[in-house]
Amino acid sequence: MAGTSDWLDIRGWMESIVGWSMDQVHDLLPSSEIGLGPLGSVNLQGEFASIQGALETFLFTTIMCTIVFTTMMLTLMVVPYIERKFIARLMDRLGATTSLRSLWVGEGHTTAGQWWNQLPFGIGAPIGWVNGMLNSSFGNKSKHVAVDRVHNRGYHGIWFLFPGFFQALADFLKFATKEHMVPTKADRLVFETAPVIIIATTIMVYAFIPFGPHIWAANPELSLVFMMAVFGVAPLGVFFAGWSSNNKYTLIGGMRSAAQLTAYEIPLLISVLAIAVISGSFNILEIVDFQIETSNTWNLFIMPLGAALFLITMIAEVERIPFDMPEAEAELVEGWWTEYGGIRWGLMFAVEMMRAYAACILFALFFLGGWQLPFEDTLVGLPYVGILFDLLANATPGLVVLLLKAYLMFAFFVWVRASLHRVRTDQILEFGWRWLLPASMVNLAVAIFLRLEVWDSTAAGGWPIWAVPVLFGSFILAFIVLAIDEDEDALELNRRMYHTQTLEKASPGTHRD
Amino acid sequence: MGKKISAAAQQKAAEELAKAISSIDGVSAELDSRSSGTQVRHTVSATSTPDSWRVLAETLAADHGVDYCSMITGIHWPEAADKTWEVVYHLMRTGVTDPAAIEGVVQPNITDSDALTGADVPMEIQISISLPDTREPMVASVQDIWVGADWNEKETWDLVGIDFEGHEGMRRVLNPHETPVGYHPLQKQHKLRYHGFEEMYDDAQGFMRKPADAGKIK
Amino acid sequence: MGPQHPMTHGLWTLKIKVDGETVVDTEPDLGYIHRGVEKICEARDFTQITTYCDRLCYASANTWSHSYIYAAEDLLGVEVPERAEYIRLIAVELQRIASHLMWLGAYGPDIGNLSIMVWCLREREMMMDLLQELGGSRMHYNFPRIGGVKRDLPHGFSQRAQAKLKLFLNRIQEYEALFDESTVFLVRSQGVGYAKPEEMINHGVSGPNVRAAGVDYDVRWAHPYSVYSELDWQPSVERSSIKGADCYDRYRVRVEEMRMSASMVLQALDKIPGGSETYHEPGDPKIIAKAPSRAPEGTYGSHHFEDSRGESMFYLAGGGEGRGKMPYRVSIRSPMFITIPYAAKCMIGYKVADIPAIMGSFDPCIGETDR
Amino acid sequence: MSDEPPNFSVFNSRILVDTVGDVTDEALKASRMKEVIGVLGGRLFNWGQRKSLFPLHLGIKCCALEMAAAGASRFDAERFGVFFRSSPRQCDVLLVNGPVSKKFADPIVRLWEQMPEPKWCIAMGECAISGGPYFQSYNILEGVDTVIPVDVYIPGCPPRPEALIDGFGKLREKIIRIGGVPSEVRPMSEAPLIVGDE
Repeated sequence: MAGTSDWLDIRGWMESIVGWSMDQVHDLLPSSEIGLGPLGSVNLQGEFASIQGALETFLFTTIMCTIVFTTMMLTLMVVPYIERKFIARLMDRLGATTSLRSLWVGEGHTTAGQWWNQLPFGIGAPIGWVNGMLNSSFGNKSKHVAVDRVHNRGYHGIWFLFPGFFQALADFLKFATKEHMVPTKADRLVFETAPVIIIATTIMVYAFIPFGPHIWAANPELSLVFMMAVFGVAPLGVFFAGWSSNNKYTLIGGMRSAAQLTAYEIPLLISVLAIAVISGSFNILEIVDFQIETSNTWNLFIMPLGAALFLITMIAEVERIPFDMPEAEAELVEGWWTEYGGIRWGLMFAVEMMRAYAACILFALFFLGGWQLPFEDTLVGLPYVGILFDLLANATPGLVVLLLKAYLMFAFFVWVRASLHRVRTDQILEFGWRWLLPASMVNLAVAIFLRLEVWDSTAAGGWPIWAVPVLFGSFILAFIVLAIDEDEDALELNRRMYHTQTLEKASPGTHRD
Repeated sequence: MGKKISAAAQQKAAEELAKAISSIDGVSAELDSRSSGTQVRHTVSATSTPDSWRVLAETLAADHGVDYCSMITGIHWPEAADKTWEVVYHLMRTGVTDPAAIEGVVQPNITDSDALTGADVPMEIQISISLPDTREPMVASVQDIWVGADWNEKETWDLVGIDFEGHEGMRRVLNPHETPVGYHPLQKQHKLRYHGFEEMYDDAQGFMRKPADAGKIK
Repeated sequence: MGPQHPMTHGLWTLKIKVDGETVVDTEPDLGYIHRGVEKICEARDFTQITTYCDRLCYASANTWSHSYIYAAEDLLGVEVPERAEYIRLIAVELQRIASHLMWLGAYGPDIGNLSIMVWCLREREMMMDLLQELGGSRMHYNFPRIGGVKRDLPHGFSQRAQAKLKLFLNRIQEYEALFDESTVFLVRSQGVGYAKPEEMINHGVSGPNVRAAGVDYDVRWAHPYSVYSELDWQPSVERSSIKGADCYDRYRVRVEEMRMSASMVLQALDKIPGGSETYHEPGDPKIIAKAPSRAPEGTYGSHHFEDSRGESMFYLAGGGEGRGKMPYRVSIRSPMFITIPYAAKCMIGYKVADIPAIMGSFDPCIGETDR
Repeated sequence: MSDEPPNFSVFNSRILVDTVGDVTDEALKASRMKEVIGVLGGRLFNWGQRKSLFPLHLGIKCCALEMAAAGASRFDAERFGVFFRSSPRQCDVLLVNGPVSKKFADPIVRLWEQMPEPKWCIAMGECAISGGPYFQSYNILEGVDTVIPVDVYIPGCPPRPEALIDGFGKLREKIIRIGGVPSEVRPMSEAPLIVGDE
């Protein structure tokens, strides 16, 4: 498979390491026949050679799964950080400022004690030295009580770079120590199983998501289909959780979640199908390669409508405002997970983040050209400075570029959450069935037309020169028309005391009218 | 200058209303000029007998456009000479009507406060009814005339213990539902906790104080 | 729902009968923080009661204490100096702005927007600072006195007030940009929770909730009690939809009332007799008149007051314990106590998701409801 | 643990957990890793417990507004890891901000019992501490500590948001001292803290 590539060739490295070690084992084994008397004789080397391939594949796959999972978990730490800090900024607040330093410096007057001296063999001494050094340089020991308090905000030391980054870690540790209680009237078996379903399926999604040209666990021919199928299982667990908690709020939340997710699964799948059509493959890696190498154009510019549909349906799938009916805090206390506490709720909270994160990465992969620097070819083609961009493009691993795009997408999610309200259930469903489904159909038809008629598959081909300006420009035009489609006079009159508003309101709620 | 109902018009309307309702037997009403801050406001204060109260209420609602029941107060006068129970109604004439709509667009009612005369002037009426000395004081309910009186009557029964005959769905609204029957805290025989000074000040910090319901909860 | 529930803005229970997602029947159940203020006030003398009236409604303390003070002045027959009236008007209108801001901030989460809450509380802090300069405390000011006010306008108050109110008037447009111009909010709030004015008046609902339905009935002009007639103002009226006022109208009318109150405060600062810069010591006859401390038996005092949630009222009967030092009976008319049952009726027929939208748009405040 | 109903979950099947636990125990005792893990892990978990305190979103009376103000722009309680949750199952701190009436005594005890251990209770304001101005009332308990064990008292009517944040700071100091022990077995030596009582 002639895919894109960068220098961070983890799969290649792992493959060579595993192969080399296996060969060493093979050579260590005695190559001569070993007589076992009446049982005949055995050639260990030969026997090993027969299973070596399978063994290599097994070890290699295990290692890659571990690596991908670790990458996902480590990079996930950034997501709640973005969520909390960015929304706090939008709300004119500061957000969490917890720092790791408060781990060995106490609170207020109460210090955490010389706990490092309790470690055996004096292995904690370095921590003591670091602590003394920090206290002497950025010390929080002051005459004034208030200054002590202020210093303990974790706003100093080297951690001023990202205060609040470790808030998620603190939350998780806290939840890990909480008591696990199951409501007496709850269906215990289902109550305990539902989180397993949700968490397991969500983590399984990441098996098919490449973090870079060489960082992926599994790459079947139809990885897109597999991933979407696994992505759609979680609502089942949500419904189980809502039903088994034996609580009215959770039940309503589970129902809403089931209805909403089934309503939005279909447009999502159709828009994904359009992606597959236009890039001519069901394989995520090939879709990315199509954007980077074959067509030199990101899918975003070819089918912006598809991108918008995918974004909306994904926001609905991961149940964030404005589509967070299942956990609407106003009427249903916490939605379908009201009765969950402790580590299970902590894990499910992390899973919510994981789903949103997966949605961001998928958008980056499908529409933003995966791990390609924006306008890479154009910049490289520039005279004189092009060489610098070329160096930059070669030096940056695809992982970094992809994650940057994904984090930007998540910041967009947070922005939406901070500026929109919650939509009512019937309105959500109506929107999904009445608008998104036809739109996705249209999008699919457009994609087929483009692929069949416009796209020429010759080697020198690609999209004709007019494709991008026409398609993208028309979308932008339509968006502007929709955006300013409000009667400005009414808005102006709104400012006045007796403002006129026609009986046909700007956007009438459809029921009881 | 600013919007304001003129005192003269209000006085005139109040006199008319007082004269009108005084004709009902058992009812005596007169103009009552009260001060509020720097202003003077003219109200109608009437006294009625329990029997004629229902008639008076219907007359007010039907003929005089009194459409708003503001408050119902029940008072317990154990040591007063003339009365033991008293119910004070505060009614209002707001003159609020549904705004008209011209071809589907609602035109808000912007009343010209200077042009208001006669039965259009906003007016407040205070009607006090003193009840005979009984264990279960009872007065006719006006729940069906002014729905706003509904929860007022519930509260009056809950706190003071004056019952309203014809009231539907009477229940405890402020006190807990399991409050013993016949306990109405605003009757004068119920004293506050630590109402006596010495009891209050012996133990100011209340270290050895036990909550009155120590055994009941937890 | 409730008693502990994010929808309730306080502590009360709403029993709901639901058919699928549609509300079939509702029944409110109050009294979770019933404190017996009316009983306690019978054992306090007239000046001590003001603190309890402050604590009646935590969102708008000043309006309630003023409401009581006017009733007590009616009972004791006190003539208030005009400067004190202006200062009271300033305090009350600032408190009205703060209360409406608190309502808007609490209404945001009801329909799923958290940032508006933080923004409104940010603006509310400015009003709190201004009131803090007057009353000294952050929330319960105990500001008015029988016959006047506790303290005169401090030095530089008018400049600070004008600056902050001008900033606030600009910030209101941010809220409108976030609410009026967001289709999602219009979809959520328009066509939900219709209420007809005559029906509301018959149910005892008053104040902004009625004015949202295109009626300009307002106690401030219908039963004039302060120097409002000296100012150039109009009650904020909403041109509602033909079916009555819906949540959107109730939101609009409160925003307009905030604007109107701000302009009233600015005018009052200009027109206040003696100028807004002169400072009188506490107890000066220009800001507080002498008041008798006893009310003989048989006398009574009552006053209607335009609270930020509707028409509040106090009824005091004189001649209590201590031969008139204390009122014999204090009766409080709480607007929300009458409004909450009506709001609960309004919900019938709508979806479960509309319950917070409708109930929040009526601006419930449980402290005054339960007394 | 033993009196719990049998647990069918795949999460913790008891026998497996016990055997594995015993084996690892012996191994850890042999090396002194156990102390290391104990010290480090205890420190870590203590840090996590005190750094993320989720109070219950329960607004009773005046102090509820100060609670909201403490979460808002000027006094930003979220800096210190204080996020308000609506479900008692997910909360650590019960913030009682108002008078507890007889009608609300049972619900608040139920809320307290729905919260998983380790949990803490903060009495905010005079009404929650002693009944405050309503101590004479016929319907108000004299303080929430008549029904719930209180860890931190925040006096004031209402206390300013700074005082509330300071109360959370005091609670963190307490958690450092006694760790996240369940509320039933808190050491009696630990008298409840009072904000402003330096």
